[in-house]
Order: sequence, then structure tokens, then C-alpha cells
Amino acid sequence: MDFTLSPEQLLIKDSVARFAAGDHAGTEKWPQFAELGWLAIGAPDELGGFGGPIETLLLMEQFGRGLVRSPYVAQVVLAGQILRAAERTELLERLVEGTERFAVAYEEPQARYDPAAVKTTAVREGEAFVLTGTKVRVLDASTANTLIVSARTGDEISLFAIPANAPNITREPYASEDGYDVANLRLDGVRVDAAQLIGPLGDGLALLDRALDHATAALCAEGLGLMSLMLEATVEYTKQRQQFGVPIGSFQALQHRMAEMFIEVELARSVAYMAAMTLDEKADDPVARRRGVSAAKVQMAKSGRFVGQNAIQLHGGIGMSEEYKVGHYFKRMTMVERLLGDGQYHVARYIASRGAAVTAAPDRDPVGASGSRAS
Amino acid sequence: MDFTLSPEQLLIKDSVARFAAGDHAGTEKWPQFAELGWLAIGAPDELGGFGGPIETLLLMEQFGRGLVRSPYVAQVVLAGQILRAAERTELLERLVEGTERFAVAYEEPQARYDPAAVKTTAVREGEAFVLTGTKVRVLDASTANTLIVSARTGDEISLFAIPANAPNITREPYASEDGYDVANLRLDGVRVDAAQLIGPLGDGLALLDRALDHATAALCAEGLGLMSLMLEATVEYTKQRQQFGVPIGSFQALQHRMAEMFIEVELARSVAYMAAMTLDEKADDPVARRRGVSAAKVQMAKSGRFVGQNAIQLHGGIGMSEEYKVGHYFKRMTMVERLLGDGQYHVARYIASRGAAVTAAPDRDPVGASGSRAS
Amino acid sequence: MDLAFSPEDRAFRDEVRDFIATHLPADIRRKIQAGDHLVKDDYARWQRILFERGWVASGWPKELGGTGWGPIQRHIFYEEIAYGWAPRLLPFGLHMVAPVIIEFGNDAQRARYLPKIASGEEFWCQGYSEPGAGSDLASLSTRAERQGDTYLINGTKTWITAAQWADWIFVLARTDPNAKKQEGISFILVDMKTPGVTVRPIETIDGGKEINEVHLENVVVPVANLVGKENEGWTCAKFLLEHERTGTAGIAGCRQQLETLHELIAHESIDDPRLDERIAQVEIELEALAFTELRTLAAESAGKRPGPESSILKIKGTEIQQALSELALDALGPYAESHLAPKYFNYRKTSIYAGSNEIQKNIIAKRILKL
Amino acid sequence: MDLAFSPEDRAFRDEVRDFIATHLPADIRRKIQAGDHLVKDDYARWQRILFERGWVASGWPKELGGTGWGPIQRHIFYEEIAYGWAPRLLPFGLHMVAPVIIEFGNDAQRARYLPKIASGEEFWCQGYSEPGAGSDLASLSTRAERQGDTYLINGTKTWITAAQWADWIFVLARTDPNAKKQEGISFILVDMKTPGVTVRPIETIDGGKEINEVHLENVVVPVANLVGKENEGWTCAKFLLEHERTGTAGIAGCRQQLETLHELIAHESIDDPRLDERIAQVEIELEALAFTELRTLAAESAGKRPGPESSILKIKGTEIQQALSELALDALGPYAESHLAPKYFNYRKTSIYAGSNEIQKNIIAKRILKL
Repeated sequence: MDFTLSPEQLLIKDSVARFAAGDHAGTEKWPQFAELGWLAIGAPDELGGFGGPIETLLLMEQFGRGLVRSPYVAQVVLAGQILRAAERTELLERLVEGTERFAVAYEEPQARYDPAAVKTTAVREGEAFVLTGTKVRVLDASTANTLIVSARTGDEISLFAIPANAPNITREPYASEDGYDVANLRLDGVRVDAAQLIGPLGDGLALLDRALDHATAALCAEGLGLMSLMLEATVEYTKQRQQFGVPIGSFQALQHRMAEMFIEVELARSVAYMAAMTLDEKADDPVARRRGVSAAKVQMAKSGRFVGQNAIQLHGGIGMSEEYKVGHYFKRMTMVERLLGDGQYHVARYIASRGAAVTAAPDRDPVGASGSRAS
Repeated sequence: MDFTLSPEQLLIKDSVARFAAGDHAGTEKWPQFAELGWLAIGAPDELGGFGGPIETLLLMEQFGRGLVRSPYVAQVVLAGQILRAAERTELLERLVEGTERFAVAYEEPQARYDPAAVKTTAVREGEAFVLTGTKVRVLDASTANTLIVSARTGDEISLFAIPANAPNITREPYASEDGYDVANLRLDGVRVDAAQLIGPLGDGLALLDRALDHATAALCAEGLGLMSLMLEATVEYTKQRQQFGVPIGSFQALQHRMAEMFIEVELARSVAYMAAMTLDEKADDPVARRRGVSAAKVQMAKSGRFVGQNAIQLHGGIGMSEEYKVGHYFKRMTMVERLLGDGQYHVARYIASRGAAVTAAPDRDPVGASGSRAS
Repeated sequence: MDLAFSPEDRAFRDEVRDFIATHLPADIRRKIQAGDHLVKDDYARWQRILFERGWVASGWPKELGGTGWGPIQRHIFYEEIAYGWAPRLLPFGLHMVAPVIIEFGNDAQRARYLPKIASGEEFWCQGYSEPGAGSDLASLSTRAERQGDTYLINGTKTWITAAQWADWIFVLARTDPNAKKQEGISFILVDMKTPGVTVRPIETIDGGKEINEVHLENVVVPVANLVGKENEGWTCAKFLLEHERTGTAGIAGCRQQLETLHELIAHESIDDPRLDERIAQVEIELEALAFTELRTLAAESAGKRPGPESSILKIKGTEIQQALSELALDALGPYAESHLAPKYFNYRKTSIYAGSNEIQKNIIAKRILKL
Repeated sequence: MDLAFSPEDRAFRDEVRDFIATHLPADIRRKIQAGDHLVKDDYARWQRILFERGWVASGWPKELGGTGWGPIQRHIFYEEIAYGWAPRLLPFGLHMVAPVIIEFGNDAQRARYLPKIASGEEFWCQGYSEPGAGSDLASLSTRAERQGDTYLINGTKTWITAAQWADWIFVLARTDPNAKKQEGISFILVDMKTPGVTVRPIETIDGGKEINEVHLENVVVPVANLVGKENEGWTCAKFLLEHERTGTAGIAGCRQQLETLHELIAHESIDDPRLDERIAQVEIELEALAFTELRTLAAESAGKRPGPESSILKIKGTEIQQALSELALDALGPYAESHLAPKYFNYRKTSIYAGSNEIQKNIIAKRILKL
């Protein structure tokens, strides 16, 4: 058992940290990401790919600390993992080069985060499929060249790659609370041919479920970064902020609150790693994967809410101000908390995935598979 | 609106307070209670009865403060209210005189507090009924002369008064954690005649439900007394207990904890009164009665747990010791919390009883009927 | 002991309820129901209507136009305002500066300011918090130099609601820099049109723009605008804060939130026992708090001065408001971002302002538990 | 980065697991599974078995009979002890006084005490807490007067687990009454059979009788029983407390509790989504904590001294134990009183002893957050 980073991992961590610490507001840094090779994390070797969930964690944690507003999770992790598992190397290559952008459209009204709740249909017409339905809160939809859309093919769900400018698609873009590019999509009889199938017919849900777990783990890493920075900012602020002639950080009630925030950050750190490890070592065990990742998101949601709310509280009025950073971290944390499934959704998913997993079952690894015994 | 006590109410409060503050350990004070007229609270005038839920509250709050171990709730409130509503004046008279003791046997294995979950049967044989079944956790069963037993008569539930020494009854008495007299009962074909019916045939559940609400409200009052004393003891202790050269009550983290305990005690005080008022003023409205009383028990359970646990925590090691009073209050509070239904049971009962009660419905009284608007 | 309202109180409640139902402009009610931001004119119109009815100056002496209500009637009135989806009366003039002018001001000041405060002809804002201060009010650094019969005021005030609408601001300023902390502070009324007064909006994380910073740069104010004695402004400030802190727990507002929440859940047909239980727990706590408020009102009516118990109402009231905004967010899950997140963000402030909940706990510990 | 245990560690785990399965006396296992109290002989028999296997003196230097385990092996061993329903090794000799004797004692003391501690031939108990002291250890008042080559000890020690079984007690006593607080304290070993030593059991609210008060009245002890230098006992105490606080979070024990809880729910066929959710929340937090412990172990193996991070394990570990005992109570509702309430009562102590959770938060604030 060993938590030390390899030289390569240290290299990424530091370069991302440098970027995140700098000025990255507004303008799109995608080409730079491609150059730095960050878009190749998790890609196969033949595409110059390297690393996996751990490297993604190291990157996203720093993105969180720097409040980097980037489509990285939606592009490289969510779309990337779908394309990789579906072995669509030619598409993945363009993603890695940064020449093509993807948007995964899986959620539907009333689906409440569930990728299986799909009403959109893909009806076969000879060699082609015709897609009709509505997708909501699609990340990066307005910048994407290609949409990856889930649709019902009979009882099962399949994925299709569709040019964003294809006829009969209407996009209603809007900005989420924290300024991310989101859109609702309407498909009215969109024609695609069988070559546009991503993965085998009917494998859509499995592909999505797996890729969503990768993306959720990445969000947990971002949440960790957001939280750890909020804690540091709060500690710093309470040390310099004077009240009644002393720094407010000298008040025991606030000290204990910050100690509790620290504990939550450490638990969040643990589950972020747990999720990444699970993806690494339980890639072939979907039950353990779901359990590990959902557990992580549940803890992240709980810890993030506690840390965020108290960061605001301990900053006082200034924490409420748009001009001061902690408020923006709190808002992003609130979104990360619910993106791809909030605590309620994931605790239900966790319970459902318990299945046979016995508490203290003899031969589990320390990673993933909550309710397991170290082995 | 007026919270001031009448001279009569002040009189009871003070006399009970004096008794509770004195030495009342061990020996049975029942005859003394009868003499003082405490057994007549809530009884009809012709029996020299006086007062109602408010007077019961005043008495039970003091019993709580003094940790008086007494069958008062089981006898005077639970049995008493059944006998009163069923107009069994001759039995009620003996209760008020203190010459006869009753035990209400309504709960059954797996009933989880629900008085409607009755498997015990009363089968008609000519003029008589034959009762068969099992009752659990019957309060005061070993000292009672008369058992009031719920049993199924067809689809409905009826109550029967049975001499405790009747044939075919087996009692397994035991002491609950806090030293109360409890027993499980087994009835193997116990013969009773129709005259032993309490209330009309099939009215048992309504009688029980109402009397249980009265008893639950009384327990809320006891809980209030337990909590307020635990808070006072904790404040006193932390003022005199020195650590690191200062009283531990000077540590802000503990001060805030005690402030939170104080808030919980005040909320508990409010719901104890709310429950009593509901019984007073909503006697004719079972939905409002259930709602008000269950709401009170839910808050009492939550507040009591918080106050009890922190009273122990702030006392430190000595709080764990059997020799020091706060531990005994904590144990009794834990029992009161679950007696006649814990928080989970009553929150479910509260939700179920919402029915048509709209939040902010125009014409509710401030008392009872939670989710109502003052009027 | 009797917890029902008296027949008179019930009659009063019905009167207020009917009045609001019949006199509140429909466009204003719609805005509030929709959760839209109100503009100055909305507040002004509504205050004018209540003013003509004689229902604005609660807590003022009757001879100065006060309503003559007791605590319970005042409570009923504000509850009905909330239930009726009516705008609140902005407190900065009516319930902050006015009581100070009444208590510490002179007759000229009473005659000059009170009528226009009551009619809403002049809007006010508060000028006590400063960037440096916060809960520790007395550590303010705004200076007011006496120069003959004027004061020269320099400083910055912040977290000021509705400053962009205000005609006047009441300022706590240091008139004796050598005196220690609480001493050497004065309470001065400043016309917002005076040269050197600038208002800068502070955008809050929920996108709101009602909070402002007010800069006072070489602002010249006649000494006649001093309320009470020079260097004794802290007495006014303490008096004013007591007033503010004995505020209501916002029960009615919470009940409205709860109602909206139940409607949302019905509308989205969400069926989740875990959620039902969490809501019921908050609902029950709200009822317990409502009853607690009634107990304190009954005590006030019986002549007891509002005391530190009001800290309970502040702490629990804001905790419940925040819990309800979280529940709404959780109930709607993915659909919440757009319209509910801002409310959730906005409500974080309630545990910070008007004496943070930590300060309130200090008050309970010190003044009630005597720790 | 690699979080799986090494093949060697896995092999060791299996070895320990098999050994416990085959060597733990069945009557002892049954007692623990039933939650019955153990008697001295149960602990003694089991320690003897482990001693013969060479598995008792973890953390001791190998030449003194230590196991030579690293942090991860030690962790695995204690986890397996819990999973295997085996008695814990009483820490008062093995992990409290022994490390102090090893670090500060002389060879004669090492030769005299360590072998019998390891074999379990002599049982020990701790004598540092006092009725007056508590978390503020240094404020102890037990006196040890030097009289030639003996000490005359007077005082009372309290909250002493297993004193009724102990052959020896290690006592912190004031040898220089004029020195200030931490100074003038000495660490002295006292034979429980010495005249003047009396043990009084303290019954706890769960009905337990393992806690005791030990009175020392004119107890005469040879100076040879002094460990380290006179008046420098506080160094020993600090060393010992560090050792105690870097205790485990009791993950394995919590997993056992959780397993029992799941069995109870299945057995009573309770179906309540609200309860399932609460259990899942605690279960997830437990996994997060387990992983946190593994992170600290990995750090230790990488040579980092166990630091204040162990406070996290103490706080969360005890919170989870308490949460689980509450869940068991709530799950069983009316049927819980009899057998589960005592456990719930008993677990309240976990957030008090070994440095109360409040003290732990102070440690985090001061030593980690530098507040």
C-alpha cells in the first residue's frame, strides 16, 4: 500500500497546479490543454494516451482549487470514456487532438439523473435510424461538433454520434448557476445511419453507466479541490479578520467548526481516492464500481455542503459578496454536489448496488466496494 | 392568549415540586398521591376530580425534574382516560381512591407501538368471551389488580377488564432499563363475561388511541422536566468544574453547546404545552389531536436525545457513573423517548394524519394541529 | 392559562386579512408569488395604502401616529402581511431610525422626519456596519469632525439594503477619536443628496443587487442632524439593535415556503418517504418555534420586556428558513438549479446578518445561562 | 500509487485469520458474539496463546520480544482480532507502560517487567486520571514524598479500567509540590498488593463494573520503581498519551456492529427506507474513515511519525460507533430496551475518554490548522 505519486504524476499535478493558480478566466484554453497532453489522459497508447483515473483526479483536484471553468469532465472523461470503451478510436483521436468537441445527451425531463430513464426513440428504417425525443441539461451542447445521444432501440438503449448541425435538432442553450454552458435538446426525426452507432446495438446503457462513473469520480476530485481551498481560505480569513480586538480565528467555537470542516475535507479526500482506485482496480466489476463511486459522491455531497455553508458563515457578509472568491467556490460546489446525481440519488444507487456485498466480506480490497473489509 | 397559571394550578405545581425535590426513592407513595388528590386529576367532578391535561403537564414536569419513578402515567392517565371515556365510574373511583391498580395491555410482539396491530382474539361463547393471545411490555402489570386488555372481536378491537389473578393468565415481569415494572402477558383462553367489556363492543381502538395520546402528552411533560433539569445540572457543573485553571463553562465551544441545549429545551417546552392544549381544545377533533401529540413526541424525542447526550458529554467521565444523577436522567429520557412510540413511529403517524390539513390553513388555532396558522 | 387568541384579536386578524385581500394591488401580489424582485415604487405604493389606513407605525406612541397595537396585534399584522403575499414594510425608517428619533431626538427632529417616514414619502437606510466591523459594531472608523455648526464626515458603510432607494441614511460616526471604543460615537442623519455621498451596489452570490456600499467623502452635515448627545451615539445604537434583534422568527414566511414546497412536490409528483420525513421534521420544528414565539408574545403582553429569549427565534428561525431552502433544492434535484439555487444561496445570509447566529449563542450563554 | 495490500501483507492476514479461527477457545468466541462480559481468565488464556505464537508485543523492539511488525501488519492484526470475535489484548501493560519502560526505564526494569507483561503473567492498569483532573492531566494532586529510598504515596486515581484484575498500576504522582504544573511529576510503578492500595468499582450507567477508583493511602514504594528521572514523569506521560491517541479508529469493530445491525434488520424483517438511508450514510462514512486510516498507515510506513491527524480517527471513529449504537436502538424500536440500550449508554463514553472529542478538535485547530 503506497500513496506516493510517481514522477509522471507529480509532473501533471504541478503543471496543472501552475495553470490553475494563474489567470484562466474567460478565454477558452482547450488548445493549450491539447498541447500539454491533458486531453490524452485515459486514452489508449496509440493515441499518445497515458494515465487513468488517478491522473484525472490529480488534474481535477487542481481545477477545483483554481476554480477552473472547463468542459474537461464532459469532454475528456464522459465522452472520452464512452468512445474508448466503444473503441471509436477515430473520434477519440480528434477529441485528444482538441479538434473536435462532443456533448453527451443522456438525461431527459423527469429522469432525475437516471440514464436508464430514456423515452427518446431510435426507430429503424432500413439501414438508418430515426431519433425523436427531448434531452435536458446537456453539458457543452452549444460548443460541441458532435452529439452522443442515448435512445431506445426496442427494449434496450443505444448510443448514436450525431453532427451537432444535423437537421431537425433544436438547441436551447442556457448558462447554469455557476456559468457553465448547458442546453436542452429537441430531436424531431433526426436521421442517422447504422455507422453512427457508438458501440454495439443495445450496449448504450452499459457504456453510459461506466462513463458516468468515471465522470462522477472526476467531479468528486473537483469537489475535493473546491473544499480544500474553501477551508484554507476560511482559516486564513479568520486569522487576519479582527473582531472585538482579536482575530475571530481565536474563538473556540469557530476553531471547532473549522476542525470539523477539516475532518470533512479529509473524508472527502479519502472517497475521491477511493473512487479513482475503484475505477482502476474494479474496472471489471460493475457492482463494486457503482458502489465505490456512488459512496464517494454521497460523502462528497454531504461534506461539500457542510464545508461550503460554513465557509460562507465564517466569512460573514463578505462571503455573500459576488466580488469575493469563496462565494463562487460555494456556488460551484453546490452544482458539483448535484451534477450527475445528488446525494439522494447516489445513496439510493449505493443501496441498490449492495446486492450480495456483505459487510466485512472476507476478501475485498481496501479500495471501492464500501462495506468491505481491507484485504 | 395567556400563559399565567391559575392559583389552583400554582398550588399543584408547588406541592408536586416540593414532593419531587424531597426523598421519594424506593417506597411506593401511592396512598400519599391519593391523599394529595393527585390521582383525581382529569377525573369527573362527582369523583372529586379536577383539572385536565394542563394540570397533568404541571405534575409530570415536576416528576421529571425530580426523577420520580411512579406508575402515574400508566395508572391515572392511560387507564384513567380509558375508564373515563368509557364511563366506567365505579372502576375509575377505585383508581382515584388508590384502592385499585390497573395495567393496560395493548402492545403485541412485532406491533412496533401500533395499538391497531392486535392478534389477540376474544371469541364469543354465549354471554362470555374467551381471550387468547400475547401482550408485551405491559406497564405495572405485576402490581395491577385489574388488567385492561385489547382483543380482536371480529374485525374490530374491544377492551376488557380482567382480574389480574384470573385463571389462564401468565405474567413474566421484568424491570426495564430505568427500573420500571414491566411484564409480558400470555392469555390462554381467559374467560370474561360481557359485563367486563370496557366501552361498547368494537370501540376499543378509539378508546385506546385517545388515551394513548393523553399518556403520550404526559410523557412529553415528563421529558420536559428531565431535559430542563439536565440542562441546569450541566450549566452548574461546567461553572464549578475547573480544567486548565478555569471553569470549563468558560470555553466558548461548550457555551454554544449549552446554548443549543437551551434552545432544544425551550422547543420541548413549547410542544409539551402544545400537546396539552391540543387535548384540551381539540378533544373533539381526533385528527388534530393525533397531529398535535405526535408532533410533540417527535420534537421531544429529538430534543431529548440531543440534550441527554450532551449533558453526559459535558459532564465527562462522571456523567457515565451510576453514582451521579445526570446518568439516571439520561437513561430515563432514553426510555421516555421511545415509550408509547419513538420519534420514527410518531413522525409517520404525524405524516399519515396530515390528511387535509393544509399548511397555513386559514382558521386553525395556535394550539395543536401543526402546520396550521395562528388564528 | 388560555392559548387561543381573544375575540378582539381574531376580529383584528380578519380585518387585516380582508384589508390586504381587497387593497393589495394585484400586480404586486403576483410579483411576490412569482418570487420576482420588487422595485421601490411597489414598496412605496403599498406603504401609502397602509399609511392611509393608519397601519404603518406600529410601536410608535399613539400621539405620533403610532398604531397603538400590543405585541400580539403587531404579530398578527406581520403574519398576515406574509400570508397575504404583501410586501413587508421596509424597517429602516419605520422601525430603526424612527424609534431612535422618538427616544433620543428633539421635537424639531420628530416633526421634521417622522411624518415622511410614516407616509413613505422619504425612504431611509442604515449606516452602521462597516467593512472593518461586522458583528463588532463599536469598532467603526467613520469619522465626523465638528467644524462650527457642521460635521465633516468621512468613511465607508457597507451591507446596506435599499441604499439605492434611500433619501436619508443614519450614520454612526466617531466624533471623538481619542475616546475608547463605545465612547466618542455619534448618531447623525445624512441626506443622501449631500455632495460626497456615493452608493455602490454589491452584487451577492444569488445575483441580488439590493446590498450596497455607501461612501462618505467630505460630507458636510449640519449639527442639527445629530440625534441625542454628541459622543453618546452608542446608546442609540444599542437601543436600535435591541429593536432589530427582537425581530420575529419569520414564522409566516416559513409557512409560505413550506406550502410552496408541498405544492412543488405535488406538482412534480415526487414520492419519497425519506424526503417526507425530512420535511415533517422541519415542519414540526417550525410549529414548536411558532409556539415559542407565542409564548414570548404572551410574556410581552403581560408586560415583560423583550429579552435575550429573542435569540432563540433568530437562531431557529433562520435555521428553519435555510433548511427549507435546502429541502426545496433537494426535492427538485436536477430541476432545481435554475430557479431555486439563488434562493438557497440568498438564505445563507440569514444566519449572518442582524447579529450572526454565533453572536446569538454568545448572548444566550452569557445573558440567560450566565456562563 | 498502489492501495492494494502487498502479497506479503495478504499472506500475513490469512495466517492471522487462520490462527484465530483454529486457536481461539470456542467458549470465548461465543461470549464475545453474545456480547457477554469477559472475565480475567478469558483475556489471560487468549494472551497466553498469542504470546506463545509471538504475537503480543507489537511495537516493541524485536530484541525485547517485539513482533517486528510495521504499521500495516499491526493494523491487519488488530482488524483480524475484531473480525475473528477474539478478545482484544488489554493495552495497559503491553501498549501503555511497556513502551514507557522501554523508552525511559533501566535494564533492570526492562528485565523485571517486560517478560511478565508479554506473557500476561502480570496484568497492569493505568493510574493517571484523577477525580479533579480529567482531560487536564497535568493538574493531578497525588503526592509521592521521597523518604530515603522509598516514596510515600497518597492520592486517588479514577476511571481505571480492569484495576480489579491488575497486579500493577503505573502512577503519575507529584514529587515536587512547589514546581509548576507539568514539572515535579514522576512516573512510578506500584504493586497492587502493597498495603494502602484499595480498589473501589465505579458502576457505569450501562450496568458495567470494569471502571474503578484506586485509593493510595500511605503507600510505600521503593525508589527503584521510579521510571525515568524524578520530576520528569510528564515526559513519560506525554509519550504514553501520544501512543494512546494514535489508537485505531476501531473500523473493524464498527464493521462488526454494522453486520450485526444488518442481521437484526433482516431477522426482524424491518423494511424502512428511512432507516436504510441512515444506515447507508453511516456505512459510507465508515468506509471513508477506513480509507483515511489506510492513508495514515501508508504515511507511517513511509516513515512519517503518527501526528495530530489521528484526532480525525478518534473523533469520527467514536461518532460512528455511537451512531451505530443509536441506529440499532432505532431499528429495534420497542424491542431494543432490554439488550441494546446498555450498549447505547456504554458507547457514550467513547467521545469522552482518551482525550474528549472537544480536546481532539482543539488539537486539530491548534496543531494542524495553526489557529
